Amino acid sequence: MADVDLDTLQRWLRTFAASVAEQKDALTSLDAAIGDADHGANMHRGMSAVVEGLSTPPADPATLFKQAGMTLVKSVGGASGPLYGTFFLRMAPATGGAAALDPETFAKALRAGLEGVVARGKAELGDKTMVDALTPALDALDAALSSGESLASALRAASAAADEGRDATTPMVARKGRASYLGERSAGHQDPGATSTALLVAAAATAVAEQGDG
Amino acid sequence: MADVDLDTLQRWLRTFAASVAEQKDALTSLDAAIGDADHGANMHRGMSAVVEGLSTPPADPATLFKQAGMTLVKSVGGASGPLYGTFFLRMAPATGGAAALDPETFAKALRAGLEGVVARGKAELGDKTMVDALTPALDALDAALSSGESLASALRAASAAADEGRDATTPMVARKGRASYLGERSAGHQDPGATSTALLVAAAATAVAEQGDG
Amino acid sequence: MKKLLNDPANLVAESLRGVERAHPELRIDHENRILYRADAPVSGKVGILSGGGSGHEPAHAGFIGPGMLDAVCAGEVFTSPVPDQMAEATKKIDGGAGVLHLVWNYTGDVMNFDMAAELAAAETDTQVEAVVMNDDVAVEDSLFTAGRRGTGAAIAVEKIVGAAAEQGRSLSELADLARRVNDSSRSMGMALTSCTVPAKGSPTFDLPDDEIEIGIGIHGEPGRRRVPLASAHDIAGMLVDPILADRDFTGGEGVLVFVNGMGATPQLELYLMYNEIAALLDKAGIVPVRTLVGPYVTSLDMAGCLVSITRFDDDMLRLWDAPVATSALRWGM
Amino acid sequence: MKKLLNDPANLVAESLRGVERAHPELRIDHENRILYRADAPVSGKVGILSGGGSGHEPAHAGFIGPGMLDAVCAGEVFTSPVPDQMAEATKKIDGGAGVLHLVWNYTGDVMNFDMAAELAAAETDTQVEAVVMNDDVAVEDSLFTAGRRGTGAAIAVEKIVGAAAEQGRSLSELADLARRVNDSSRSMGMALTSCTVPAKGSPTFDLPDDEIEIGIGIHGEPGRRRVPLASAHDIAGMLVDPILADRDFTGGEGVLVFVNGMGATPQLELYLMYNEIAALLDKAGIVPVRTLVGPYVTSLDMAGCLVSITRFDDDMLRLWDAPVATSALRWGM
Ligand SMILES: Nc1ncnc2c1ncn2[C@@H]1O[C@H](COP(=O)(O)OP(=O)(O)O)[C@@H](O)[C@H]1O
Ligand SMILES: Nc1ncnc2c1ncn2[C@@H]1O[C@H](COP(=O)(O)OP(=O)(O)O)[C@@H](O)[C@H]1O
Ligand SMILES: [Mg+2]
Ligand SMILES: [Mg+2]
Ligand SMILES: [Mg+2]
Ligand SMILES: [Mg+2]
Repeated sequence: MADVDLDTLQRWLRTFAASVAEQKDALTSLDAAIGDADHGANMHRGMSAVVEGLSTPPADPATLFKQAGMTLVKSVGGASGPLYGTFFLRMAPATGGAAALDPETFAKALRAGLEGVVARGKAELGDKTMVDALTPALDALDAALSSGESLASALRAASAAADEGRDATTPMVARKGRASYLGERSAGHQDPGATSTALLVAAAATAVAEQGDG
Repeated sequence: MADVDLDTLQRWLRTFAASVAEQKDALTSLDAAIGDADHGANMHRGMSAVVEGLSTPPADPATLFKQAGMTLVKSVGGASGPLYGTFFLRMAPATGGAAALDPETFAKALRAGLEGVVARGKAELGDKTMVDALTPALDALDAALSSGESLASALRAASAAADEGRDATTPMVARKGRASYLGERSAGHQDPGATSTALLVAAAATAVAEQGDG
Repeated sequence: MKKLLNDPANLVAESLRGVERAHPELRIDHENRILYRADAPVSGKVGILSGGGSGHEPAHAGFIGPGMLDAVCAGEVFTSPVPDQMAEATKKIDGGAGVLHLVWNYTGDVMNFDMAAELAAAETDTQVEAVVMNDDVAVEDSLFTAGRRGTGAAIAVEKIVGAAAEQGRSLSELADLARRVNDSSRSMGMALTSCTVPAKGSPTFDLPDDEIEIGIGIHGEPGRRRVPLASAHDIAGMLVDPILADRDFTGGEGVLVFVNGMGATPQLELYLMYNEIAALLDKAGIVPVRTLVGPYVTSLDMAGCLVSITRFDDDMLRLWDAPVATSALRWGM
Repeated sequence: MKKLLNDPANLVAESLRGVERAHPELRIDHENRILYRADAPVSGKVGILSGGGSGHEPAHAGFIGPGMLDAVCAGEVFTSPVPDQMAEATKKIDGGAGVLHLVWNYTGDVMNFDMAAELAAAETDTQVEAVVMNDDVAVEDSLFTAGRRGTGAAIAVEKIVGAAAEQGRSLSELADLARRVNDSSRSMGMALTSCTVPAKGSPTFDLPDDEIEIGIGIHGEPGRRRVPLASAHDIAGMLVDPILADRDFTGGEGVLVFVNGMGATPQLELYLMYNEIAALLDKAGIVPVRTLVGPYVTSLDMAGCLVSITRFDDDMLRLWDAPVATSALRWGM
């Protein structure tokens, strides 16, 4: 299979931005239940800015990720701004400056992003955050790739795992972020950040599938 | 027919206080529509204080009226405090210090009260105020008395006229008091002060009828 | 009704206890519901008295202190205080130079202050003058009615006259000044929602989600007309246009613009409103030189705002800038 | 949703335009949404920076001025500002003695201020220290979570540290002082109603007419538990008891009691609440020596209140009383 090219990576971000736009109110409603009712607005503001930035095409994946990360950091604020921003900022160097990413490099870059999120936010698995969607997704991705699946198919597995991870946040009692203030009352609500992260992984699966040779 | 004695006059005030207590919310609702939603609370606060004052029995009608008037002025505030207060304060001297009031003196005292209200509030007939209930009531009282009716029957006529006067305030455009701020929008609502005044006249009719020899 | 209270009947009394505990610089006569400066009467200074119904906080007690009011009388919620209170307060702040009653123009307030002046005249030899403040352009046909309401301009009148009183001006000079500030002021208000009077327990009026009231007063009374919900830009026009149509505000030393929150409107929105209002004034060649944005004359928990404009002459502007130390307005000391 | 605005997306930007027009004593960098003192940087003085989401007005811009903050960064409604803003603001107020970041403890604010400090360190040689304010006792298990929220204590921290900065104290002294004031403060809040975030357009949570939220934050987030509507007397207990259980407030120079309105609660009710709170403190042998009652840290149009208590030592008390000139807190100048 071909490497993931710059076009596909841009399509990933555009697809993610489109799902965020579509799910904006749903994300905000999830945040209203256990937070402060702005996660949809935050992600939408950020991803719109990222897409706007794509009008001057980046030179390579590293530049794309750095630009996206910096834009998110600059335009979102709140918890999700630094976290999503750091995610992409950390992906950039992990590409090693390649013009297109082979599946392993892509997976490694995603893993670096996750590590950035954890370094920044100190969340552990089970804290009811975006980490609970991202971690199982990248674990599934790695497992599928090492058992020889194509990237497209591995990303489909990752997306399914992200969805499961997202769903699994519902019964959790939050220990990080704004929802942690609610204590036991945070249980029974799906985490908004895990929900947007599931959209991020799904968008990757869609974009790579569309590259057409998965 | 016997003169109106001190007992009956006290019963008048007690009866009025009781109807105000009963109609408190209705009076406030009328005031909410074209005023500031306090007429029931105002009249109830004032008449409760008046009834409390009756626990030390006044010496004569003049003292009773003066005491009631002063209590209303002291305890009500707003527009209705000075107006109802002045009404009773002006009745006092018009009794000429009598121990009981013959029908003409009672009517004269009421008329003096009305004149006090007009002097204080400058309202004319048709301005959509308590004057629109009180004026026809006292006109009817005078007419009935001068055509030889008993005081009890004359007060029944007065009460009917007060009710009519009250009803007639509904289509009026207010030109005095808080309702005047509404301009044309005040039309279609019954005036709260005219409504409490109709209760005042009805209470007089009841109290005198109960004196038993009307 | 959801409110922080114990029994609506005791709301005002209990709140005054809290004011007393929070403000050692004030004295409170609880029986008469009079709040006054701890140093009252100030010898040789004209005493400045205002007051009115409760429910407008920080008006009126928030304006007691050096450079503003000497005392206020507190009535029940939205109900004018009574003459005995006012007469007693007049005595308390009479430093020998007389007492000025600054009366918000409402039928009840005017009648009660009238009776208070009669009482004071009968009982003492204190000189009393009263000035009625009536700045609200929402009231049309004011000659044939109870007249225009006293709303936002009272803050300018009370601040400016209070500062002049500290300078030792005479009672008649202060009364003239009060009338001049009042004549130089116009106001207009609007409501997004009704307030809820605690004793009633439900909103004074029902307002659908897509309508607003234009030309309201400060007692939760409905306004002059009901219009569809509009943008801040359009609402600014509905408030500023009638004000400018009623008086010339150009020239002089510029104007004071007061954007008053009715109680439940966030300051974020009030500043946005001020941005719209200032743009309209710019266009009309009117120069705001002082601004006051915030909830100063509220209607309990009503959402909405009231705009008040005062044209300064140099005397008024100097007095506005003079030191004042009250809980709601403070500068220079 | 009924609000005074044009387009929710422009609410913050347009409101800042209004702040700029209303407050000539402030400067505003609209691109970066930084508000700062016109005389910034004050040479030789440590710059004090705070900020956070919008919707808490007068916090944060209402506290900029001599004796308090040098600058604030404004975020979107209830959303922490971003590192670039903070780094830029840090530059603007660096008078050579370093800059203190006073950070309200929320995950977003903390992470963004962290990144800002990293940026500032990379770009300039400005010394930056950050102190996180976390006074809210509603948050239990704070060791295993995002920790306690920063709520009312920030006003005490910002006022006291701001005064100390004017005296020329060093960055590390100020950081220690900030931590001391924060450690001496505890807060607890409750809501009668939810607020409505403009971008969402409907209330953040549904609260039946007969229930209230105890242990809320300042972002319209629901509280720790929901209980039946109670009297002011009982609510005062629900707020004061956990505060007193968490820290000793006796002794020292007495306490500051801050009764904060959440936005839509009339001051009449806040003073009544203060009366109840003061009675509880009396009983516990705690002596309020300073009081602040009013809407200073709001949650848009939420009804409710937040109680914040700070135990003074003599340094803190003197600094609280020192002159301050901001639009929301002003005395002595
Ligand atoms: N420490 C953290 N680590 C990882 N994710 C976090 C952390 N804190 C919060 N989040 C994520 O951020 C989401 C909330 O984002 P958002 O609503 O945009 O920010 P805010 O809480 O500042 O309003 C949460 O649902 C959660 O998934
Ligand atoms: N100038 C006046 N003359 C006679 N009656 C008046 C006048 N102004 C008001 N009223 C009466 O007072 C009533 C309102 O009383 P109330 O609600 O107790 O006082 P307020 O208007 O001060 O709240 C009106 O319904 C009207 O009948
Ligand atoms: Mg959020
Ligand atoms: Mg009324
Ligand atoms: Mg009234
Ligand atoms: Mg947020």
